[in-house]
Amino acid sequence: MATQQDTYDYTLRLADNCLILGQRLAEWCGHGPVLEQDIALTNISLDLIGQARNYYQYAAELTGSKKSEDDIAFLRNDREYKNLLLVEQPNIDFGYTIIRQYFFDVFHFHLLNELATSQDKTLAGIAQKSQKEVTYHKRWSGQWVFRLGDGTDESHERTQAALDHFWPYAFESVIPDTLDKNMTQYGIGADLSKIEEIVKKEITNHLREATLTLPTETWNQTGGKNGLHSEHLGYLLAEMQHLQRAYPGAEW
Amino acid sequence: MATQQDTYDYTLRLADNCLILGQRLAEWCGHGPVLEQDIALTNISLDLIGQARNYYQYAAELTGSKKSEDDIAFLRNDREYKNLLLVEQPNIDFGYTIIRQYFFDVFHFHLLNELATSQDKTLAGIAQKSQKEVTYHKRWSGQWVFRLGDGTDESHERTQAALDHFWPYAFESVIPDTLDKNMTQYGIGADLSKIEEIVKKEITNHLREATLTLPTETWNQTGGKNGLHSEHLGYLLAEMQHLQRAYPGAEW
Amino acid sequence: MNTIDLEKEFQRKLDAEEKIEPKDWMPDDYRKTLIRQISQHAHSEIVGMLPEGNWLTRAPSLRRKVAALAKVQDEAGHGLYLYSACETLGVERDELLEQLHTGKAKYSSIFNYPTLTWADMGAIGWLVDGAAIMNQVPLCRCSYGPYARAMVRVCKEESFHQRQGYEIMLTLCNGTPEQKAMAQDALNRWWWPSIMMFGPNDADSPHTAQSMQWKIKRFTNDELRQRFIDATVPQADILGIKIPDPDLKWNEETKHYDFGSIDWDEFWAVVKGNGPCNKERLAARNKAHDNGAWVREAALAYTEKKRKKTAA
Amino acid sequence: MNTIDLEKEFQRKLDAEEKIEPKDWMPDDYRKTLIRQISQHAHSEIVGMLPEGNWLTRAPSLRRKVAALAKVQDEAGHGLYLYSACETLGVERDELLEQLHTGKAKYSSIFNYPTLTWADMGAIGWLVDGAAIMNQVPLCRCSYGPYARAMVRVCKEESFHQRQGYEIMLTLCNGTPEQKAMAQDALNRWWWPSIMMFGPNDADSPHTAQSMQWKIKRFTNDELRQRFIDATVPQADILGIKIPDPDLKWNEETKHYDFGSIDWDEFWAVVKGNGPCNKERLAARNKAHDNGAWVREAALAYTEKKRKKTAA
Repeated sequence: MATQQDTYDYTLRLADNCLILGQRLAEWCGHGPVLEQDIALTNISLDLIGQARNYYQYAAELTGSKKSEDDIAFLRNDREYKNLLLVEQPNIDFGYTIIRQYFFDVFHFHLLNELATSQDKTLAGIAQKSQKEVTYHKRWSGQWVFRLGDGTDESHERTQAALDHFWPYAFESVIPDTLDKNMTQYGIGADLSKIEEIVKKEITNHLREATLTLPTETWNQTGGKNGLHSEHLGYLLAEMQHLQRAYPGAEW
Repeated sequence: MATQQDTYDYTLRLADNCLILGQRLAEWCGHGPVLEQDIALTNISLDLIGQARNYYQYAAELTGSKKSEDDIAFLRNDREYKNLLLVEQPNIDFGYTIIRQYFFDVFHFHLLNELATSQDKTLAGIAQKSQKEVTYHKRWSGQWVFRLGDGTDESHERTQAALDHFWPYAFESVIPDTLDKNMTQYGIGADLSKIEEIVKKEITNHLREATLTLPTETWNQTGGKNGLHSEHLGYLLAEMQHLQRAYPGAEW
Repeated sequence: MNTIDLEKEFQRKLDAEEKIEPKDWMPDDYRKTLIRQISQHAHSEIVGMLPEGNWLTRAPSLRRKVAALAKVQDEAGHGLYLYSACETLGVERDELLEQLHTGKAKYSSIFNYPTLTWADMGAIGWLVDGAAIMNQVPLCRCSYGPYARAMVRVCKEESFHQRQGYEIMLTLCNGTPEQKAMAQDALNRWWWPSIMMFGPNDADSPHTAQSMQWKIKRFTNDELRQRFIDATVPQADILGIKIPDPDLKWNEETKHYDFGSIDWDEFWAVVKGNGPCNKERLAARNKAHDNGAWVREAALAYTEKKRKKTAA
Repeated sequence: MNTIDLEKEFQRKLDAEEKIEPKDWMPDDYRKTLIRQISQHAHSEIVGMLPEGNWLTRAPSLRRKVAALAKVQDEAGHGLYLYSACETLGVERDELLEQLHTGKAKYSSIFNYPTLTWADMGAIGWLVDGAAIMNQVPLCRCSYGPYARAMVRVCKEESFHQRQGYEIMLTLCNGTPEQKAMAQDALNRWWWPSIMMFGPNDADSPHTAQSMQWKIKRFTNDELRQRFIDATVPQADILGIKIPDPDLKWNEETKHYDFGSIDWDEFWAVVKGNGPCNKERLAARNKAHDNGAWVREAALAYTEKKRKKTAA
């Protein structure tokens, strides 16, 4: 059976993905390419941070302590964040942001499908509540992959560059590690081996339809799930945590 | 007579200018346009942070407490930093960095000339020790103003843009406020009214010789000396203070 | 109808408090005044995203981060309503944006001040949105229909934002001494710019009379300013922080607060472009627009390709 | 002299431990080997600025900030000496940089790992510079004069850096439990990459024999690796942190430490380009170079203008 610690660790991964990607998207707010898409980016950020809160609240419960969602979200060090490397990568431009988002959305969508039937009722509940939002995210980013991939020469080129850049980060999500496998066995975690093929197929078909060239590289950057991050995360956290760190114990 | 608090506040301004500009220059390290200039930028950063340490150590003494240079350098909030707005502005590109540096160096050079005869022996000593370094800084940035201003069309254009951009920040340094005036009267602070003309004349002559067009704007951005900063400083501090804040009380 | 009849009909509607609608005849100057005012208002919403946007990534709790994101997003939405309202007057959004980006169009000067601490998120909600509401509630009864209806939606959300801002201030004022000092500092910095938001004194506001006659405006600048001050002073008292005006005091006779004289030199300097952040705000908007050009082009090109395919 | 005499004279110098100097005759392959090795070494210094550069703005004290800046600056200086040494062999710095930027030239794979915490600044100094010194001290006796002399200067500074790194680790290990954990974590991550720095096992290192014959290299990879491990284990013991190798133990017979087998798959993956930061490191160098183009051009143009003026 899953220990409380297992479930806590697993929940943190879910939470951190949502928070860190939400944080990256929040950087766009006020700087989007057109007002409607500025709103859309912020909307997805809001959804993800909302979902993150649900997970963190559950994680806080699981600690059995007085820890709050904010204590967990803000007061860990860099090595204790368990998000995928993909979601912490910088925005760079709208094309990079879309490719990053699309990779995450496809995974996220199928992950939640699995999680929705988790034997952990809380996680199943959060997953179910999130499905509608994430369906929308996937549709939005997927549409933009089409528009950018099959838009102008410039947009095609930029989006291809983004695709090549993020390709090694695309599938860390579906490579199970020990915790993933154990949580699957306990009937709590999503079975990544079940969704791996679906995710890869959906992504590759979609990219082809968007007239993009699939990179031939097969190597995956991994480590995020176990707190081995890129150098980008530290800066993101320094910024995100600044007030919590500078005014310890204050209520906001 | 100057109170301990006056001297402390005045010393902080000197220290913060050096630290914050040193921090900005440190961002260049490893990213300079050519190896020799990478080294030069780091060198100036090192000099300035070294000078900052002298001032902070004196400031720490003046508090009469157990505060260390690091407590003062790292553990104040954004509104408590007293550096000029100029020095906290982002690097943008090498041209902007050079214009920012040159404006500061000319002021700094003449400031130290005055401070070197301060009745406050510690400040006078620090100023004297710093003069050689700052003479070199001014020569270096001044030379680069020539090279960039009178180099290629592109470099001229970029440098003119940088000049126009930083012009409103150029002379906050020589506009005395109450503390400046009081400290001058006590025989401790530099007499800004004495150096204002020299600084302006030197800068304008130099810029003209570099074939740059002097902006006609006469309006000055001010506030830094009293802790009213631009939005850039907060991010710089969040990054700079991160470890000090995240591990309170730790020794490094 | 001839021009005289059209003018009469226009006047009749104004007198009867009927709305002027896009297809109705209206005097050229009425149209121009509305375009200027609505587009300035729209631009203010868009530029207004920047100062608060500055704290989104540094919001100190998840709850506050979500609320702040939603608020800035609402401002984008207000921008959209208002650009749409403006388009009903026959001017395209692109043209309006062009005016903003080249510095030809104005936006509210308040957004040329920097947000230096988290407390500014409170102060902006409380004071800036508070002042905005004071200005905007009467606009819900503006004679031009599309503007009036946009303002109904805007005002509903703004008053939510204002409460949210006040609540941030309240939390800070009930917090640690450092937090309360942060709140006081924010009030010190935002007070005067906020009361300048109502514009010059009536004597120096030449357009006011015409706008009131057209029932675009319903109250003068000074009337609105006084209302705002009267409403805000007791709120500051509840917070336990002090409005930075030594001349501020209750006047038993007028039943209003008297207040000190406003530094109109600062106001005009900022309007003219010499505020702490004018250049940065405009640069940020231009950068977003320029960096977005290829995205907008791609979306158009893709739609065109799809259209051709469907047509073929 | 004819070729045979030249070869004899070259060999005589090698045998007599006399230095080969730039103007001396040398075999083509000797020259090529040196160019490859010295330029790789120079590139490693330059790319090596990036991982530590990552913590300059976040150094936790002023003293550490100054020391870290000076250290990274020293690496730039080493890069300069080494590019100069390489230029004595008839190849320009620009050409070498071009090889780096296009990915044609290699640099030490260790710099393709990220610096994740402040403790990495300690671990890099202690382990990476430690390993580098082990490699480099014998190079002070390298048969090629300019390289040997550059290495004398480099080694002096490197050993200072190594002490500085160790001192960072010592401070962390004597600090709070969190700091000690940070130090242990850094050791865990940097240990294996550090001992891979000595290159493949001798059996898989085809160039070693020739390089030793030419007295470019003085020891084999495995010999140097063993020395490094023997020197480093007791240092870890003093720190009170554990080297992440369960097979590591003192061998009374050999008087050396035995150690576990190295994951050469990881080594070759990183060499081939699939390390955590390969792309970022190269991108950072390219970006710096590209963004600097207009600056270098301006400097040239200005010098040219001055020259013409002086000539006129």
